[in-house]
Amino acid sequence: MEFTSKDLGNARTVLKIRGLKVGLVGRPGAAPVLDGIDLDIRAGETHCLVGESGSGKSVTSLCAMGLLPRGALETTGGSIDLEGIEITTARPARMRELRARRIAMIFQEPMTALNPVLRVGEQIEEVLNMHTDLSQSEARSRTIDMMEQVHLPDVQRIYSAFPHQLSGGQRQRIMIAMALILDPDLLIADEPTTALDVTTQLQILKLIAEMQHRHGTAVLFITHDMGVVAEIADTVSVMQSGRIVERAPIRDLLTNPQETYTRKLLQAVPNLAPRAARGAAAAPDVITVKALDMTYGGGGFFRKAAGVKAAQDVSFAIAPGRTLGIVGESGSGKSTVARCILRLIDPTAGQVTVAGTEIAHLSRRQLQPHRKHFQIVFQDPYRSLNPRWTVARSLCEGPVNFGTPREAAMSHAAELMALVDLPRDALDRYPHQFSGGQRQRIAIARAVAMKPDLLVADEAVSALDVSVQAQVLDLLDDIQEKFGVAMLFITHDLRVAAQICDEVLVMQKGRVVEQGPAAAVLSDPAHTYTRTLIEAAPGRLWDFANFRALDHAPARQGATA
Amino acid sequence: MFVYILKRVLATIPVMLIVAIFVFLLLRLTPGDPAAILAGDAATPAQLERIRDRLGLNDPLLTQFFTWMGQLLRGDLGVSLLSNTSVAGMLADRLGPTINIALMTITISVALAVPMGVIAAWRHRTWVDFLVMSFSVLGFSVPVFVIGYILIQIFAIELRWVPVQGYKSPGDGFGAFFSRAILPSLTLATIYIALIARMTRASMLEVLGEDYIRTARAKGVRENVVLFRHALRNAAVPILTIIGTGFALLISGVVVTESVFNIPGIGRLTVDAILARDYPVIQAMILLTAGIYVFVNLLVDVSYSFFDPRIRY
Amino acid sequence: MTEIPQSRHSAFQVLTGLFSLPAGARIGIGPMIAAVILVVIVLASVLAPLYVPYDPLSMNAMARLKPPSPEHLLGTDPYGRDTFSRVMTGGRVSLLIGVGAAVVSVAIGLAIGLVAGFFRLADSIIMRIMDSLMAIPAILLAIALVALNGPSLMSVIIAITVPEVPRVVRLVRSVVLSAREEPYVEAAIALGSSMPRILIQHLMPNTFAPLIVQGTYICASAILIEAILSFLGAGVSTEIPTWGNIMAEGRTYFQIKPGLIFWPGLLLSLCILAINLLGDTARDLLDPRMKKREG
Amino acid sequence: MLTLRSALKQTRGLAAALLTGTALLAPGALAAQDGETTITAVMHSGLRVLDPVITTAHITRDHGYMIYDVLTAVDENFAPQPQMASWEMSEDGLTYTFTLRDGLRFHDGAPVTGADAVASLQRWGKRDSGGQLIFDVTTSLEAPDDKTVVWTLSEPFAPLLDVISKQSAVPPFIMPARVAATSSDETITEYVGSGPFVFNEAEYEPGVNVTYDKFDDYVPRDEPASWMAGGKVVNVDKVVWTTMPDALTALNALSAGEIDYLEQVQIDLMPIITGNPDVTVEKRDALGYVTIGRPNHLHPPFDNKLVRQSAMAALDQESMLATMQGDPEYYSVCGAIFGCATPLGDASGSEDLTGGANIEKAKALLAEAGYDGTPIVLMAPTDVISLINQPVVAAQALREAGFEVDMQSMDWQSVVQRRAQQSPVAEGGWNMFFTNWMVPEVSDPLINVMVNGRGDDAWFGWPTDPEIEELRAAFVSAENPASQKEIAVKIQQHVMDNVNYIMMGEYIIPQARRNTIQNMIPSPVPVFWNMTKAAE
Repeated sequence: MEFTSKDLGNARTVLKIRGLKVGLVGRPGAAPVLDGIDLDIRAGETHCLVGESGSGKSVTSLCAMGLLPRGALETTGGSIDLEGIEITTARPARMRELRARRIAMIFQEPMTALNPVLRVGEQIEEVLNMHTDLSQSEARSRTIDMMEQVHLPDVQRIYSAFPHQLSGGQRQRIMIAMALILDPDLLIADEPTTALDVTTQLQILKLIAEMQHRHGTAVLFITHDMGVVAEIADTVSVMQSGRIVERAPIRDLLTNPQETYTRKLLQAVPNLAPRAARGAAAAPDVITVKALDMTYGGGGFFRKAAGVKAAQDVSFAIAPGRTLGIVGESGSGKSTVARCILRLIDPTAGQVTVAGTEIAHLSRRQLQPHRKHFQIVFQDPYRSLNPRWTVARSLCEGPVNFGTPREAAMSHAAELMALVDLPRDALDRYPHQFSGGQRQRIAIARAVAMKPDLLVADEAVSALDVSVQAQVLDLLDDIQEKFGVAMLFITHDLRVAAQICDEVLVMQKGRVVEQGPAAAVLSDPAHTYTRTLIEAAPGRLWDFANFRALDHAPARQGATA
Repeated sequence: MFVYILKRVLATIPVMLIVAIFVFLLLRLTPGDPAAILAGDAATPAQLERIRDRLGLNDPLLTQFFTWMGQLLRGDLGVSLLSNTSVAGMLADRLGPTINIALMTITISVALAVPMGVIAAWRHRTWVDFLVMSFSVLGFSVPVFVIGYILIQIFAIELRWVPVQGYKSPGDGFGAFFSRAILPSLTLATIYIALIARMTRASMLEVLGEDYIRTARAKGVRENVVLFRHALRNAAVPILTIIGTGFALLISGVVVTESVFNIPGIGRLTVDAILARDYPVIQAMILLTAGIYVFVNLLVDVSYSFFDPRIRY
Repeated sequence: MTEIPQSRHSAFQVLTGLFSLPAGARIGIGPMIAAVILVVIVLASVLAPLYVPYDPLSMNAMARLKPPSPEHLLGTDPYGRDTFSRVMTGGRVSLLIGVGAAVVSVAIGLAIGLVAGFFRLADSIIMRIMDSLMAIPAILLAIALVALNGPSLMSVIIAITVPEVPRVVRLVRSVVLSAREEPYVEAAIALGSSMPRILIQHLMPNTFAPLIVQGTYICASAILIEAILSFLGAGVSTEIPTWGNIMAEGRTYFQIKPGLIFWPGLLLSLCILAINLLGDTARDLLDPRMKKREG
Repeated sequence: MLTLRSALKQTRGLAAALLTGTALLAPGALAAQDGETTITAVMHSGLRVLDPVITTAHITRDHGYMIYDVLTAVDENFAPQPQMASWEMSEDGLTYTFTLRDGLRFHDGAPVTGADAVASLQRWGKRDSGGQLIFDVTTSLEAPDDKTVVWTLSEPFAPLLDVISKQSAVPPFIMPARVAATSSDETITEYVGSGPFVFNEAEYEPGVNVTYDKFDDYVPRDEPASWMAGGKVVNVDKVVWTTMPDALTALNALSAGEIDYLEQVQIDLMPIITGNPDVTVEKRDALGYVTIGRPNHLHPPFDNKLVRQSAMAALDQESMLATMQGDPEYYSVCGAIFGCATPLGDASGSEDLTGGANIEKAKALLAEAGYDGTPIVLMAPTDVISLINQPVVAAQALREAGFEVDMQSMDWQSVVQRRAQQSPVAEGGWNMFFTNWMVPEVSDPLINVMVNGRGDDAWFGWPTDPEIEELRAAFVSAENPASQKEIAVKIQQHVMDNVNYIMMGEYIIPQARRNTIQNMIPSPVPVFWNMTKAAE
């Protein structure tokens, strides 16, 4: 793995943060949100700020922009020096001048970060209108020029498009154009690629690097993804609970982390090396899917957009105790397959046989008794539990539906708490009293309570921090071992798939492009698309957990950002 | 877009039909006899019976209903039982004042309430916010006729800035119209302002928490541009919706205001007609107001796409 | 279809949400005062028969329109009835109308709304009828209904309820429609819960918070509409004093005996103000989004 | 309120200075300056029915006097006087010959002919109760030429001239024959008269505004105007009647000079304008109105005379009138069913009503009648100001006497509908309601519908009272005023004993005018001739 190797020895320091403290407004007693942050960013440097959610990465960046949410957070100490200008005490009007001109920012979710009711060209141009005296036509030509620099196609058309008419990658390019049009000294990128597919992510990372190279911009890059860090960082600062616990050049950090927290963080990062495949089970397959088709628009309980072929001719089978991963980018149809199997939507054609029963076309009433054979764990742990129900009630719902007496269900629920490593008294609490990872454990317990033959995990770890993600993956592994349940694991993250799947099925635009044993597919992909996916996976050449490069790099070498 | 509008217009047909049936039944089940009203105090039962016959009130309900529907389909609203004048003519006379006052009310309300709501949201949890919200809640809490009396007392009787009552159409000179229309419009606007300001504030609060507002600020955009260019347009849909549904409130307010300020509009016409059981007039009026309500809300729905390009039909 | 991690709540939104919104304890002084005012008014109204000095119906033609005096705290009305006794007693009926209209419209609206939100077929028919009811101007409908049934307490409540029901139905229906897209509802389907069970146990509780809020608004507006109906001569009989008909009877005396409008108006406005304020507070507190963020 | 007022007064000067730019908006400046005199009058009710024959509504009658003329009219002494026509009566009292005066023209320019008069009288005769009695004895009514009408009777009808000259209920207005040919059950659709004003159809808004232009070709009589008789000289160009649903608004408008004339002022509200030097509040005529309670004679308990007597004993005119009117200046206790100031008026037998409530007597009568506590349904209108108070006061008095009272509130039109129901109380019937009449409408036994005792054909309440019918027949054939009066007194005594209805007293509703309005004729009907308007 090659890291960036810029020589920053003589570069000037663009941003100097010293002893920065941020606290909650009106609650002086509460723990500070930022507790003495020191940070230096030099011209041309890419400084990565990593840490798990809630560690204070975003607050640091907002603070530098002078954009702390008013009435909620306030700077309580320290300084932020932008080449001689003190930001913490700057007046609002002064701050407005600095923004975009000297210091610019791009955000995680380009859909919500762009104003949906204004044309994107106008939104870029607005920066010029606010900060320069350019005439209408000059501003426009400069905007068009900038849009071309970020490699947007068909610039004239896109200029007058609205954000919802563009793809995620295009939107992020607009954001970048907007941020860089006045050639600022410092660009703050707050998780700019997290919301994007891996292939798009790769392009955007390349673009930022290109722009940085061209303009000599300093970049403060905030991310939780160590893979991305490995690809782009010059320097890395690791944050935990409002402090920077470790700072080092990238190679030093990855090969020789000093702090326990950093080590823990790195060890949790999955890599693309597939797990050792488990022995094939002798028992008959738990689920067989044959020629499954799903076309939206033909009605169904939950209606979606009309006439879209979301899944075509999908076939697979899973044996007890084994895991099949479906991987693909957004819109590939992987969730549709999961929902069809669960009969949350009705497949248009094909067969789904679970535990010996063909269920694809049963009526709701006929289906009901078979529901206990297959269960699902959803992506968003904040929405998958009824916020008004205690954990116990959520856990007992399924078994009680199938005739288990309430007492028996309750005692089973208590056992499940132990299984998912939560205290017993968690049963009497409500979902909002738990963290995201804990909620996901509860959701898993709820599914397991049904003693299903098949467990579908639909992006079940995607919303979790990497350390929590690792724990939940371990839990799923345990459960599979204990109960011999078959698992269908839906994910967009090849690294996660590599960690947990015995077999992998790659989907693109509703079609299966490749399927087979995980080791085979991930190490020696047959299909171009699979290869593209693998190559786009950030940090794929580094074995984070072992602080070294992978010795058997999957797929072909090359194409590093 | 065109197809959408066409569909929406077609969808109003069953709605209006249900309104028609409902109103018709309600009236025919209501005690009250237009014949008795027409004949006056000294009429004998035989005279009443003859008048009822002539007015068709003795026909079976179904016959009366289909007669009425048939007339409606031919565009004939019928003739007032009492004054013997055509209902269409009465509407033509009476619609103008109500529409003009309503338009003025909406103009005043939007012009005042939207900035109020925007500023309250911008200065969330400050005294400005508190003032705006207090006014909004207060606007809901005082009966509209009391507001009318108070405004008359202050502006017409004590200060003598405007006449106490009456109506002049804008055709008689804008000054004459304005001086008479301003108090009723303000009276009506109180509750409307409260409603819109409240919704603007809520909607703006939501929008101001959105990422693109932060983006705009990160671009160094001035606060007023952030509020009115970036935020308000995004907040527009719920505001428009409340303007549309609030129209029902406006119609209710009109009934009272027209009495207090002696404006010859459709509100008074309807109340008078209900009290006199002048069936053709009541039927036409309720259909008309329902139709206006449906139309206004159709306009509102169609205007969404003007404010929000994501909404396409 | 969100397959993208963390897309629903960006770090920024979570942050602002976490810190700027009130945790349960931060109710503020306004709603406290409102609650106290409301409790005092409700108690004073309910207990009115125990302490008012006169029968609110007892007339005395020789003591008409008297100014306030120790004998008649707020003076007398055009029938020589004691205004203080009438205003305090009138609160009972006004509040009864408010609460009655709120409870009835919420109950009916909830039932119809659940059905509409759940059964597609019934939905389109129900919603057309609701659209029609909404399109008929409420006050005109109320006048007509009161003319139909005579101006009894019951018909005033019905008259106020009928136009409110469609609003409640729409609210319930929209909550049901959006709530049934929630993953926890899908999870319940996967767990084999029957549709009626999902409807009652998972979906219906989602409607409670907005309904409580809506109920307070209906209550407030019902009290107000009753006053307007009285003004138009279609209110409750004068034998049953309400704030509305006391004001309506006193309206012509606005310039010479403002007390006849002022006192019932003050209590009515205070009451509606308090109910609205508590409704707003309830909305803030019960909003599930905020509840989630307490954790 | 006081502090608000003074604060406002202080700001007024400042505000005026600030608002010089908006001075154009001031109401005074908005008044018409085009030299036409227009009187803007707020009437007691909106004009909706334009046919003065088909309805007895006062506003329609008032409208009738504006645009139509009558053959003969009554003067302030209740004496018939020639108006369009003079008359001669044959010796035997069986033939009346009317001769139209010269110069009579309809608004469309056509001369008024005998044929028009005959057609108009015939249509009127089908609607008016007095007219029906005359036509019962009419042999022929003809117009031998353009100027003459001959009315031949089969037997003498002494009050004929009184009936056709009466100013209220339905006066026989003269219309063109083609209009009068309209069936008496249908409203006319052409509004052409020969009266002093022309109906301005273009500016007519039913229930809101009605405009009358001066009829330039009208030839008034030479005599000075007196009540409905005499010369109707029009001194203004235009009269606009408007309706104001809100009494307070109307007063404020008069105060501010936005209107010239207010037909009825609520007594309680008089303090608002009495201090205004530009406004005069006055009684238009001395007769005023009566208010009455009518029991339903068909159903228990009021089918029992003793119960009716008990109710009468329980009721007290003074407290009811005081509640209605407040100021004793504007009401008078009066037990005479034909009115206290009318030629036939006599108050004998009315002590129970005028002397205050006699609750003991009421209780005794109720006990004697064996009243079983059946609740009496008292209809209480909520939307007609002059009728709101009576049921409320009555309910309290009746309860004191031991009646169970079920006071049912409803709008006036519901009362109108329900009082026509003869069914038992439980099936939508009723026991009692109150209404008001102008005194001239009750001033003799032919005009007063409540003394009709013909059972189902009688007025609502339907008393079957052969005794009173005999008295009424005697009244028609009475030879001279003295014997008429004698019979009238008998009817009075009978009504007081039998309680056909309960006379609750007389009251007067004052009118108010800007002082620019002068030379109004005192009259029960508000008339707009003779009136002048000076510049402010």
